[in-house]
Amino acid sequence: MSKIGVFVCHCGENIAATVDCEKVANTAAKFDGVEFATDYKYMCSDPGQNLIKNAIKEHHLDGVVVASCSPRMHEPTFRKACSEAGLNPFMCEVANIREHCSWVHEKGDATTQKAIDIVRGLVEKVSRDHPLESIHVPITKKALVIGGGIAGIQASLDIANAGHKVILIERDPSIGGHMSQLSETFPTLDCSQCILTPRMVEVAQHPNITLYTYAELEKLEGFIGNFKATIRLKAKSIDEDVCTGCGTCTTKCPTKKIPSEFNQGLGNRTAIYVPFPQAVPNKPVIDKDHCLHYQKGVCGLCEKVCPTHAIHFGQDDSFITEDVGAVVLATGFNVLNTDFFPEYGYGKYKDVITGLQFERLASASGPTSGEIRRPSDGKIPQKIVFIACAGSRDPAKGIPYCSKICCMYTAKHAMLYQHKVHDGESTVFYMDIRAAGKNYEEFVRRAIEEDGVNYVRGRVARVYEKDGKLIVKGVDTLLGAKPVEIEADMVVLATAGVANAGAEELAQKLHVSYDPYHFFAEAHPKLRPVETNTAGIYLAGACQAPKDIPDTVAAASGAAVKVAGLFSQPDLVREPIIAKVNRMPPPVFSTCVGCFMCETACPYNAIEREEIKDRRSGKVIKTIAKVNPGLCQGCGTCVSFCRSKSIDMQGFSNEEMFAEVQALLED
Amino acid sequence: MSETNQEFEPRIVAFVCNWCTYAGADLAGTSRLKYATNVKIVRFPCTGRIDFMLLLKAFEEGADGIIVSGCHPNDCHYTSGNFHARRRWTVFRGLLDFMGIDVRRIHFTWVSAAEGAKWADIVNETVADIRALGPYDEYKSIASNFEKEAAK
Amino acid sequence: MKIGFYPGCSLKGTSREYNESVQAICKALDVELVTIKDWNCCGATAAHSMNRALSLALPARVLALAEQQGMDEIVVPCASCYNRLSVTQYELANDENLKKEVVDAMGLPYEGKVRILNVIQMIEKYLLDVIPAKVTSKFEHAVACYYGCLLVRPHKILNFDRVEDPQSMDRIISLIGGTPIDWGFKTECCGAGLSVSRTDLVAKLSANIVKDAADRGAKAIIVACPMCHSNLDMRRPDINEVLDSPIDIPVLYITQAIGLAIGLSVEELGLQRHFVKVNL
Amino acid sequence: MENKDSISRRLKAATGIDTALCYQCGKCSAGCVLADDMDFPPSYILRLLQTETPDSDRAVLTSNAIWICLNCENCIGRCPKEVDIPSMMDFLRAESRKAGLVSPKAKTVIAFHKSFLEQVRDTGRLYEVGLEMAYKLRTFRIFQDVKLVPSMLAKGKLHFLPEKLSDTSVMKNLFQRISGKEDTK
Ligand SMILES: Cc1cc2nc3c(=O)[nH]c(=O)nc-3n(C[C@H](O)[C@H](O)[C@H](O)COP(=O)(O)OP(=O)(O)OC[C@H]3O[C@@H](n4cnc5c(N)ncnc54)[C@H](O)[C@@H]3O)c2cc1C
Ligand SMILES: Cc1cc2nc3c(=O)[nH]c(=O)nc-3n(C[C@H](O)[C@H](O)[C@H](O)COP(=O)(O)OP(=O)(O)OC[C@H]3O[C@@H](n4cnc5c(N)ncnc54)[C@H](O)[C@@H]3O)c2cc1C
Ligand code: SF4
Ligand code: SF4
Ligand code: SF4
Ligand code: SF4
Ligand code: SF4
Ligand code: SF4
Ligand code: SF4
Ligand code: SF4
Repeated sequence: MSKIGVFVCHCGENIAATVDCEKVANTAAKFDGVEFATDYKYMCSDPGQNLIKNAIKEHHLDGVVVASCSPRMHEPTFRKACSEAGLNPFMCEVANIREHCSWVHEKGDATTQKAIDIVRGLVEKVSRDHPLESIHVPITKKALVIGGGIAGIQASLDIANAGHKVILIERDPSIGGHMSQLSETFPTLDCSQCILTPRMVEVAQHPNITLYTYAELEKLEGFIGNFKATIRLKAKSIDEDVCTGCGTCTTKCPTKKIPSEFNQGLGNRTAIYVPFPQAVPNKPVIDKDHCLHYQKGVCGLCEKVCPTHAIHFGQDDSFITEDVGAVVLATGFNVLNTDFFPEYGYGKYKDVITGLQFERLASASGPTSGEIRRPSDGKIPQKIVFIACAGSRDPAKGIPYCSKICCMYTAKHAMLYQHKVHDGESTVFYMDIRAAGKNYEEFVRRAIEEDGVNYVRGRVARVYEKDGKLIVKGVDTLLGAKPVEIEADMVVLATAGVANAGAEELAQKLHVSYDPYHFFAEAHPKLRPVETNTAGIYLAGACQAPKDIPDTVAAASGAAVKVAGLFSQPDLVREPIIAKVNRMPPPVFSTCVGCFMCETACPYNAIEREEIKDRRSGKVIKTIAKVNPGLCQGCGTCVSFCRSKSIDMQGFSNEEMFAEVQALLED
Repeated sequence: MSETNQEFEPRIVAFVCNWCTYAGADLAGTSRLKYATNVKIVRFPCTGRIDFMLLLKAFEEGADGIIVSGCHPNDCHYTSGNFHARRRWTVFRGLLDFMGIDVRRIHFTWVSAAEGAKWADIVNETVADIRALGPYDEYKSIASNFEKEAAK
Repeated sequence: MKIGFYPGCSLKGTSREYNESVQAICKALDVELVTIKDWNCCGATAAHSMNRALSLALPARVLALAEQQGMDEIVVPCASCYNRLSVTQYELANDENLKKEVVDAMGLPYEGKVRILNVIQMIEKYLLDVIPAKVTSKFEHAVACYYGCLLVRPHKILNFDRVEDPQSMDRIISLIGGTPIDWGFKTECCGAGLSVSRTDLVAKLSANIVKDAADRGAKAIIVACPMCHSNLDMRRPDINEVLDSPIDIPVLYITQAIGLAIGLSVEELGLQRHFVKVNL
Repeated sequence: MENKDSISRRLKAATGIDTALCYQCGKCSAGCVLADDMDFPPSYILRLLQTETPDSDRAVLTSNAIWICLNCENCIGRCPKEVDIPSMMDFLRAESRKAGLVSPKAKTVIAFHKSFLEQVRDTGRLYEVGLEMAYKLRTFRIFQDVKLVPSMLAKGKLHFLPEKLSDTSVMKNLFQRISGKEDTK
């Protein structure tokens, strides 16, 4: 027979005004198993808590029900008090007679009766509760960062500087991401490479960071604190340990006409290449799809000229596995190409370019050494048109959302153009100017007021070429939709920011959710913006939604703090409110029949398979379900799926819940 | 609504999830909204945990009506528990129908942590609906039939 | 090979030569066109400017007749008719009530299963393979293929070619030895239904088209729509009044271009009926 | 005050076209070949309708733009929000005639459409000589296109007698049944 204590709180007048607290206590005192019952003005106050503690000791209570405010308010308070008095904290339940009773009903018998019923339900539940212990899960204190853009770089450095090991994997031959392609950056116009390159070098040299470029995640198993990552190291066809990065091979390679990804097709590269001069690591890879050796079995020039014999044509992709405790996703974004736009020529006009291509033209390290020249004939455009929202905010053909960064970089582009071509004329067609950031509006105004950029509010209907000019047909909606036609030399489209290629596939590998546009989804849009729904996997940067550099870096540092916070604990402590498959002595072992309905139901992949083997022969007698306590979040979905009632939830077991329901309905 | 039913005070149990509806009901309280006393709340971690055997149990113990409520689709604290609950509800509904149980006695709904007023409305609507349906006496006969079947 | 055929009013009147050239090339390439018996006007722009139900009932009757006469596919050379018939089919397929109303009004059963081909689709489907072997005198001219608006829009319904910068006529022209030029007015409207009532506007719009084609070195404009043709050809004096200097490049139907390439005569193709002399 | 009888609301009820979808980007007007000639280019018309005021509604119904719109579908083809402007124009034309607010400038257009439909009603097909004659009687534009007629005849493009359906009552009946619902006069 249990010994339960019931403590009814008046909450000043909050409860006592409509509920007869004394009557509740007196009635509860008569319930089966109740050893002690009382009421008091403020249970959560120190004297109130002492009342509970003393009663536990004095009456040797093995269960406590506090009838008070919502458990969402003071459950931790009362559980802690119980614990201090030597009672297992999970033997304490809170009956909500304030939010669910005294505050929502008028004073009267029905209200007091409801309070009594609620207490009765929890008395029955607590008498079936079991002492539970918090769960401790070990943590591997090493992080995996996927993607080496500014987000991945920042997150890696922050985690590494906090004293933890980091594995950084980057799909391309160099880290740097989109930021390395930018010319100057809003809102300060500092040179992108100048501020980025030192950080790239720091990553390469940091003792806590292991960098794998030309690498991709193959597989991720396990759970928070205990992941196992399999990484594919794509064959670079060179031995990085031997290569000195002298560059002889790249100058000699005869395959020179491959459009450079880094220069967005505005320049060429060779088959063996370093994507850009400041690349980290600054060692080449061979692009097998274009190399004559791989495609036709000829050439081999690079092998012959390499002074250190670093070229290894025979290299295959290799795989490594790493144990890690947390993962940071930082795979970034991409922009639509111009061929996406029918009305702007399906990409057939050479002088209609994307904003990213403009960055390469404006960049001192770009194909024109920073001079704005049109791709078709190298002339300096005297009239240039920028079209904002190209594909963004276009539910019909593009994407419905606002890409967020393009208003700002378009203002920057127009400004850079005016700085470089003093007598040039620039026009921006826009729908709205979204410049909601520190110094952003000022930046846009500067473009208009100081640099004389002509802003026209209206969307461009079409662009076509005539006599070497691009005819841009727009409208000025502020002048009653008056048609505006501009004969431009070059048109720059602020093409929509979209999820990176392969994002959906990667999300599925990691079991993280993603939105309809394949951007990774945060656990909560406001309060958990750098976490995913999968414990131990975090988000940084533009893989979540288009973001500018300040937002990206802030998010990356946020994700890093989450990782560092996780790693700062000796091990992972979790509430024991998790599912458990019953076990019993042989020959039954468990009532689990191995149907694995629970496995299909669990949203967290927490159900594993356990083989019960004969101790002598080692033969498998039975395969049953087993809950991984590291993964289980305690949702209980499995419990309602199990037909043989073999899996149950600690703290919300079938027995406990049946008893509570039954008692609630008693009268 | 008939005269006799006016007097009848239905007994209703609400099975709600901890993260949304329980908090929504808390909000109704902090906002001092008033609603009928007939509904008693049982807290679950997630609607996914709400086993429909429990609903039968509630009817067996004399409940006249039941509310099942959790987070809105896509807001589930546990990503998908409420989807499972909804899927199971569709199946279960058919089963209840087949057993001869009046599905109008179970209200399935979503209330978020911010919808205190919605919770109050749902309680009042459910009480009115169940009151109109009258006490749930048939369940006992259905249950005894099942017992007889089982005994055979 | 037999296909159903809906000439539409223009091909019986102002655009006789379109009809003649369609018939001529089909005959030469062994495709038999079977005209829908007792067909009526599709209502064109007038009907849907004035009365929506009527604008659906008139084309629906045509489609119903085709069904009744056992045709599962019809060729509709006039772009306007093609557009009206296709839109009607789409709208009736997506609105049961509307369908009932229209069926009641025309008093004929209607299923909506007839496949509607414009002339280019017909050529691509039935003639593309046989044309090359029949080409006797290559159509070696630089031409501007003008699609107009009704052939490609609304794209969601017609689902024909690319909506901006379509390519199908250009491909046919290349096939018979011509050089399609890249130009800017392939699908800009010529003024279509306003030809008589607002000749001023039509002249302006058509002038833009003719000028761009001529400026870029086209020696002819190729069309697949009687309205485009009459606006660009018959209205040339009005157009030339708008322009600084007159332009005299001819306007040919795509079927006439093919006809010339496979050796049919000027008369067979009705080229003598044009207002702007065909001096190719 | 809320204007429950605004054109926007009636448009939505009758056709499903929702003027609220338009975010005034102006792309329709930018691409419309006749925007220059319209008193209100298409996006402007949408803005007027969005205000749902009697003044704006009246401005739309008396506008010339709705009558010179060619239904070329250029606008909807490019509209990011897929606002069906051509169908909206059809609706506005009907409204304008119902309200007796047709722009004086649009008389010739309407006269032409009417004559056209009369031809179709009477013969089942378009009879161009008849059409020209009827149109000219309506508009008193006796001399328009007179230059063209002789050469059209010479080129075999005009017939003196109409081509008719085997049974012309078919068309009359069809028109009658449809006109029962809407005004075609
Ligand atoms: C035209 C243009 C101009 C801009 N100008 C500015 C500006 O002036 N100021 C400003 O603040 N912001 C600007 N931005 C925004 C800026 O580029 C982004 O904020 C920033 O690049 C986001 O960094 P990121 O690391 O999240 O993503 P990214 O830069 O996209 O980096 C992602 C990295 O992950 C790698 N990766 C992708 N998938 C995988 C995978 N599966 N496995 C391994 N690695 C992977 C990629 O190769 C890449 O290196 C501009 C953007 C554009 C398009
Ligand atoms: C009308 C309005 C509506 C909004 N709606 C939304 C919305 O719907 N969604 C959204 O995401 N955001 C919204 N926001 C923005 C949101 O309020 C802010 O993002 C958020 O409050 C910022 O949090 P904070 O902690 O930085 O600052 P604050 O909320 O301002 O908190 C700062 C705290 O510091 C204390 N403090 C100040 N000085 C001192 C000092 N010297 N010493 C000690 N303490 C000090 C203050 O008392 C205060 O408690 C809205 C803002 C406004 C004004
Ligand atoms: S030549 Fe050899 S050492 Fe030099 S960069 Fe190439 S691979 Fe490296
Ligand atoms: S073998 Fe390939 S990478 Fe090497 S030089 Fe030849 S083409 Fe270039
Ligand atoms: S940021 Fe500006 S340009 Fe980019 S989609 Fe948003 S509103 Fe358009
Ligand atoms: S200040 Fe506020 S209201 Fe004004 S543009 Fe910026 S975000 Fe919008
Ligand atoms: S615990 Fe239940 S649901 Fe899971 S495998 Fe075992 S019997 Fe099946
Ligand atoms: S309680 Fe939820 S998370 Fe845990 S094993 Fe069951 S279904 Fe999975
Ligand atoms: S294109 Fe569409 S959204 Fe833009 S102004 Fe025109 S109708 Fe409105
Ligand atoms: S349909 Fe009318 S409004 Fe639209 S583009 Fe054509 S002429 Fe202009």
